[in-house]
Amino acid sequence: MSNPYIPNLAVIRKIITENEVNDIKTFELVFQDPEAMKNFKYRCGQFAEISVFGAGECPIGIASSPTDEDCIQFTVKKVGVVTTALHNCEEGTVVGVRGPFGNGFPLERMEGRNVVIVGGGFAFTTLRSLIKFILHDANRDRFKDVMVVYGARNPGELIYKYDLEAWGKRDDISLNVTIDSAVPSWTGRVGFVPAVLKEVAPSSSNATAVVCGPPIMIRFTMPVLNELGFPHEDVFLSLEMRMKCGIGKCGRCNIGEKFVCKDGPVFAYKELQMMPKEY
Amino acid sequence: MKTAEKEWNPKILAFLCNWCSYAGADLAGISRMQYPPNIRVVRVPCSGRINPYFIIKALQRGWDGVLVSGCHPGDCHYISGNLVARRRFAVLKDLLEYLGIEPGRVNFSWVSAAEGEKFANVVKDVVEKVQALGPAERLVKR
Amino acid sequence: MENLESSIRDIARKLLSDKKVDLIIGYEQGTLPLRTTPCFVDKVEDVQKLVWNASCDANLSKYLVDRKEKVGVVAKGCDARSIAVCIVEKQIPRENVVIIGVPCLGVIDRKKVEAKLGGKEVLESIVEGEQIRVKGEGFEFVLPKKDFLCDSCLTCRHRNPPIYDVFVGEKVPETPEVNEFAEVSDLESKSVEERWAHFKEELSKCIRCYACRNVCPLCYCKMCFVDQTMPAWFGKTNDLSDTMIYHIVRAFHVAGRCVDCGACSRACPMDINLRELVKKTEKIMKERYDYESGLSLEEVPPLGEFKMDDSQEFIK
Amino acid sequence: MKWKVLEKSKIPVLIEELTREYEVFAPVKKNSLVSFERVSSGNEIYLGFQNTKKPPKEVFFPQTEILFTYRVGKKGVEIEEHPAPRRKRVLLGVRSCDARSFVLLDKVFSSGEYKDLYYLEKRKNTTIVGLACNHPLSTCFCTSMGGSPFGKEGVDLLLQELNGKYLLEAVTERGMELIEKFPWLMDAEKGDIEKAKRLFEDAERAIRSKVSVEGVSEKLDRMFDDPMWDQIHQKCVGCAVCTYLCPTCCCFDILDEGTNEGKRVRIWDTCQSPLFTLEGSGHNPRPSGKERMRQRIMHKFDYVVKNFGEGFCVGCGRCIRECPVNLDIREIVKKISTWQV
Repeated sequence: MSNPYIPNLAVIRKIITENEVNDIKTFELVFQDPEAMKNFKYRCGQFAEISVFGAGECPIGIASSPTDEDCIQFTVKKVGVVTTALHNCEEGTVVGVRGPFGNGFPLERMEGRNVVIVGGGFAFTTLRSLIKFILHDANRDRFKDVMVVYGARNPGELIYKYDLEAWGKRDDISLNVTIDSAVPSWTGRVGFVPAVLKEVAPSSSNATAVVCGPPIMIRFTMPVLNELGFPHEDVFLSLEMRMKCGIGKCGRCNIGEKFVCKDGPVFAYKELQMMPKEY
Repeated sequence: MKTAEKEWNPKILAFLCNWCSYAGADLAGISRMQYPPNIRVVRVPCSGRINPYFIIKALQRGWDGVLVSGCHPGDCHYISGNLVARRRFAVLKDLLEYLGIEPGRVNFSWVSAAEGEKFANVVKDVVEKVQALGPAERLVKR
Repeated sequence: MENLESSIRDIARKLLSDKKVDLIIGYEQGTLPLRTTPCFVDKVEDVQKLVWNASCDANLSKYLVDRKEKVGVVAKGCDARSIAVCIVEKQIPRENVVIIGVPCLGVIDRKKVEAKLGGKEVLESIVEGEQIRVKGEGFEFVLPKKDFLCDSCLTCRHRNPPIYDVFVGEKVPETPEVNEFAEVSDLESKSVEERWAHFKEELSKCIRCYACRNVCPLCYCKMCFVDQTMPAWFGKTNDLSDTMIYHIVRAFHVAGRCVDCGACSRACPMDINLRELVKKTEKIMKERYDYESGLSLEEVPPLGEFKMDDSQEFIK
Repeated sequence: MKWKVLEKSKIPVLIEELTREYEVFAPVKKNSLVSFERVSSGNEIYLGFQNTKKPPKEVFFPQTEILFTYRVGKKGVEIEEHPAPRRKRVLLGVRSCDARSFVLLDKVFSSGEYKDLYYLEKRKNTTIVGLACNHPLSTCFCTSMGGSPFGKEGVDLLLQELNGKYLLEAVTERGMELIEKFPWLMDAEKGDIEKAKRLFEDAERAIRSKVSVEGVSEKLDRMFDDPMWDQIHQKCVGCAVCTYLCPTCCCFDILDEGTNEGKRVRIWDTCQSPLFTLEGSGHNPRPSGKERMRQRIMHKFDYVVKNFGEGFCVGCGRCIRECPVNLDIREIVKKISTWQV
């Protein structure tokens, strides 16, 4: 039986700065042991515990799609002790990865249906993993129409610009990128995510919605999805809680009797409504 | 702080206030005054800037001695930095000794920019005291 | 004691009905012998719950910081002094608190009673004047109250609250001649090695539960230095060095502010005598700056000011 | 024969022989505190206590435990696991409520896909010798929580004190194994067994503190937003006494100590501290004492019932005796069980 607290060692192969303020970076990790890399089977929406030895560990959503085999990507915002230590690492530094943890997005339920993806701010990481997975040649035809509504405070805060550009050129995805308030250099949409979602009004028949973003965005997005007729069991949210062990033992990430690290982080909106409002 | 295998050599952390004691240390250097090389200097704007955590953290990290030196009362570039610090150091020193940290581990002095020689003597005196006390154990975190 | 209790209730009833305060914080009967527990009364009819006896040991001023409403608080001499310190430090707006000052002849230290009974459990206790009658399985003793008071009370020189809005009952005689720092001087007379061995042994029992910090009315920092992570000054495990440093720095932080109410020693589940450390800081303040905290609302905390002739014999 | 008798004077001999083959942990008295320590000789141990301040959970789940050590060098990182020692151990003098707490803790550390090897390894290697309670405290309410002063749950070998000697009852084969290592132990007569039975009944009657948990879990489900929570948390100062001294509290934090060369340690943590759920963004789902007190009660009496099938309070009374402000969990459970919509 393997010890769940021992991380796999991985090398930072590439670091991509995602926003001008330089407090969001994407780290491309390659496991030192190829065997461990192969066994690290993950689904979109799962997370892993990243260790920077000497600083500690913290849970980060997996940003790469399971379809890219050669590396695993994590997008990290510089906030606390471990993320700051991670941002100070250069390429070639050895870090630890433990996981994959959490349940991930319910791909089986979404198969053969339309997919509406609503994201905000830097919480777009796991949604990007989902989009890349869906748009991958092997998977695209398993899903019907795909619509993405992604917003950020200003153009500088938009992450994965290179992906947004590529997806913009495709015809099998309706990409709607918006920023909260107008900025001269920006020619695209302007407006909050909930407003844009109401405007593009995706049809709720035979559709699944996946939402991930700051609490304020979620609070205003839910009524819009209601209006559009999305049943609560077809709307999925990825929650953010403080986590430490990632395996349901340390007792800190519970909402009611459910642990976000083990029973989540993705919950159906119907399930979430029955849980105590403590997240 | 791995102590040298052969003959143990005390390591002393010196917080010197930039306007007086640091300048005094410079003067000692320019005037070619000899004093033991055991101190490692941390230059601080004023003795008032020295937070007791610095001193306690130094003891925890295994420094054998700490020297805190600032301007004489009345000479402080910031008027009252050293005066406020004086009370703080008084409480800290009494508390540490009361807890059982050997007197001589933490030392305080006023050295003005003109007192190069006094600085050299203060350092000599501190090194001797710490030499006598031996390597630091109390409060050191292994 | 009884008439004190009934007058506390009358005062509380009046304050609540006249809407002078929205809440009264006092003591009510505890669920264990020799214990009372803090109680929050906001309705006039609940005033009956308030009690006053020699087990009212909690320092209720802890509950006043960050409170928006107007509060009446039952305060012994030490409690009132810690309220004064919090008012001077701008943590409690003076107009928000009505201090119901109660003269105090000392509170019972239940740990001393337990030690005396050698583990036999007290099932029932009644304080009769200067005696405590304790009953348990197959025993009943009468103990002289003065031998089982908290250490802080044995050296207390401010039995009457120096600051109050309403005073309950008559003033009790003070005992200014008591040698306040006997224990500290006794420890000071020992050698450095003996003291280190003593504190090392005492503080090694600490389980870092922070009851001493959380019951102390002067520990109101939003982010305590032990909880900081950027930078993490000292470790969070119960490693001996980190634990001893936590206790010295906490003592340092209450220097010139602590009123020796004894709440930290009473709260410690591991029976560590934390008072030995903080009492030393009180002695330093007395000797070096002739300062006693919490006696007036106009005082300036000693570490917040300086004098040209401050003692500096330790500075070469 | 699973019933044996041991003279009190023979305890040191038993311990001596045990230490040859096992690592022995037993209650030791140091000034006013009795706690479980490793003992090497018989005369160190002290069995005249009602219950220890710190629960014996620390023998399996220590306050600070090294998970692994790491060395960060030029050529990369080396990790060296720090597995639990494989040696066989005996934990002696455990009260029935604490022994039962091990059974509950096992559920947390072994449930689900991931097993906590540090805890489970020590549990597997340890034989539990229980010490029955002839004189429960006034704050004990184990009988209301599905336990009993002579409870055998989680116990391999139960010691019952009869005047001058101990009756040993092997509860599991592991207990039987332990007894067979001491052929000089005499078999117990019928009279001893009868006497122990009567003592058991006296002890159970002696527990007057009764708390009904009937329907508490269901009621708690509907009480999340009840104004009651505003009242009961007011006097709580948010320290960690009730959680660190609770035999079934096992929340922990993980942190690194040492930069290039150091160790990753697991330490006790408490849901009563604001840092427990404070997020990097500054948001805290449990900002005040009210939410944190509610979490402690909901977890102990509701969430674990849903996850593991039974409440996690064993009625040992430590949190009642040691709470600095005498906040009594029995009062809270009573309020909940008598709660009407």
